[in-house]
Amino acid sequence: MISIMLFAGLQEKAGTEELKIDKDEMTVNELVESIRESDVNLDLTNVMVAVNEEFVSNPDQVIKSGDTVALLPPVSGG
Amino acid sequence: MISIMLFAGLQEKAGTEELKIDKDEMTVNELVESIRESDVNLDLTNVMVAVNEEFVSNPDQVIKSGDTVALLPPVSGG
Amino acid sequence: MSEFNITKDEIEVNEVVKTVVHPNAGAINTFIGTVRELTNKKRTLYLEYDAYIPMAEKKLKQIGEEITSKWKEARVSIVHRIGRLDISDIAVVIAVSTPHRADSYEASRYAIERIKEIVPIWKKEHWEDGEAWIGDQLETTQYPSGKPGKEHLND
Amino acid sequence: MSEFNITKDEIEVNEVVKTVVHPNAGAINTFIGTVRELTNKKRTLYLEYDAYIPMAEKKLKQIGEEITSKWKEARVSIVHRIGRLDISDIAVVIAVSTPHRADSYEASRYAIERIKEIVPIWKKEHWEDGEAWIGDQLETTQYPSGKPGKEHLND
Repeated sequence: MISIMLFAGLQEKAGTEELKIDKDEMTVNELVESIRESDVNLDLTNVMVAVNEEFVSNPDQVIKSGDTVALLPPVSGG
Repeated sequence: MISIMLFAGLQEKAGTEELKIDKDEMTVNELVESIRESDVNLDLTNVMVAVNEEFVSNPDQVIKSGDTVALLPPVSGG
Repeated sequence: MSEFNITKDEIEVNEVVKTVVHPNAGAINTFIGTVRELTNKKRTLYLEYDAYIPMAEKKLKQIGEEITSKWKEARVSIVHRIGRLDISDIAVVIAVSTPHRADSYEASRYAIERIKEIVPIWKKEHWEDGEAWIGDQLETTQYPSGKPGKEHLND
Repeated sequence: MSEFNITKDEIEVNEVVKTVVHPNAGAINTFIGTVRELTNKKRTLYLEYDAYIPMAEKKLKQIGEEITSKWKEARVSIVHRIGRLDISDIAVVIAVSTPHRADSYEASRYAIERIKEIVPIWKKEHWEDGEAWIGDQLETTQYPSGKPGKEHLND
């Protein structure tokens, strides 16, 4: 099971703080495609994926069950 | 009588906060010359004259008895 | 000692400044971000900040490390508040001390620019006629003008 | 409300910041000048500041006016302490608020540069082996090296 944290607009849109995908391993790209095809209907344009609190730029990076995964909309702090 | 306020190093060197010149009117240039020739022995290199709390750049500006006059060494605040 | 925190409480400027005071510092530059009422003539009622707290604190710390690698003698603290903030409330305080003043300005400016690039914190504007997560391209809310306008630029 | 003061008391950073808080300010840049212990490897024990107080306050106010003529929406306060100051004591606090951050940095930097040019305040360094009014070309004191060195540059 891979859990994906949601924040800000994504959290509001999805109506939940966390999505779960019933897999033990998948790439970042597969994760994004899986969410796009699911019924949560989130627009992931400009959304970054963070794995274990680091931005991931390589879509082929492998995520394993137990990793900390988050979807990050464009930031607007400061 | 024209009173001239001294600050910082000038005050320490002269051993007084104020010089007095027994005139009713003189130019800035005459003031500086008068101090140079007096026995207070102040080096006025880079010293600015302020009249009524403004720097004076014109050596011919006239100072009158009652004006607030000060000798200002190069500033070093901040 | 430096600190890099996300907090739900009011930020005390003095407390942040104290963490960077040092005998060899002659300059402390502090940047304070406050909630502005008007942006392009549009009136903000209040803001809400959300953050991915552990990652945000990690990224603030990273910015501190970037600064001390560029400005060797700098000391840096950054505290960002989240939750609901009213007009003039303090959202962020950056304090940078350096031996000489020019570096304190440059390093402080560097910090705020980096915060706006890499720290997972999000701002939601609440106006009289709507609300929106800024930086949000999702249009989860109705924008009065139909789509995000200039007020969504970070500045 | 803006303030432009010379004081013999400790400066409270928060109090100066408060004077420039405003609903249309999104950024407050604060510059704090502190007493640095080491300058070119020479150890300062303490400083003494002297000022021509009424003219110094007038010149601080003038700097505030210069800033608001360049940056229309800026609010500025400047407080400078005089008397004896120990290491890490605060000598000067500049606070500038503006709607957007870039202006707050620029206006704050402008203020400190102008202070060093036109405000009649003088600093006397006390070292283990001597003392000198900085900016003083008079050599009223013995400099260890025989004449003023680089430590007499304002920075």
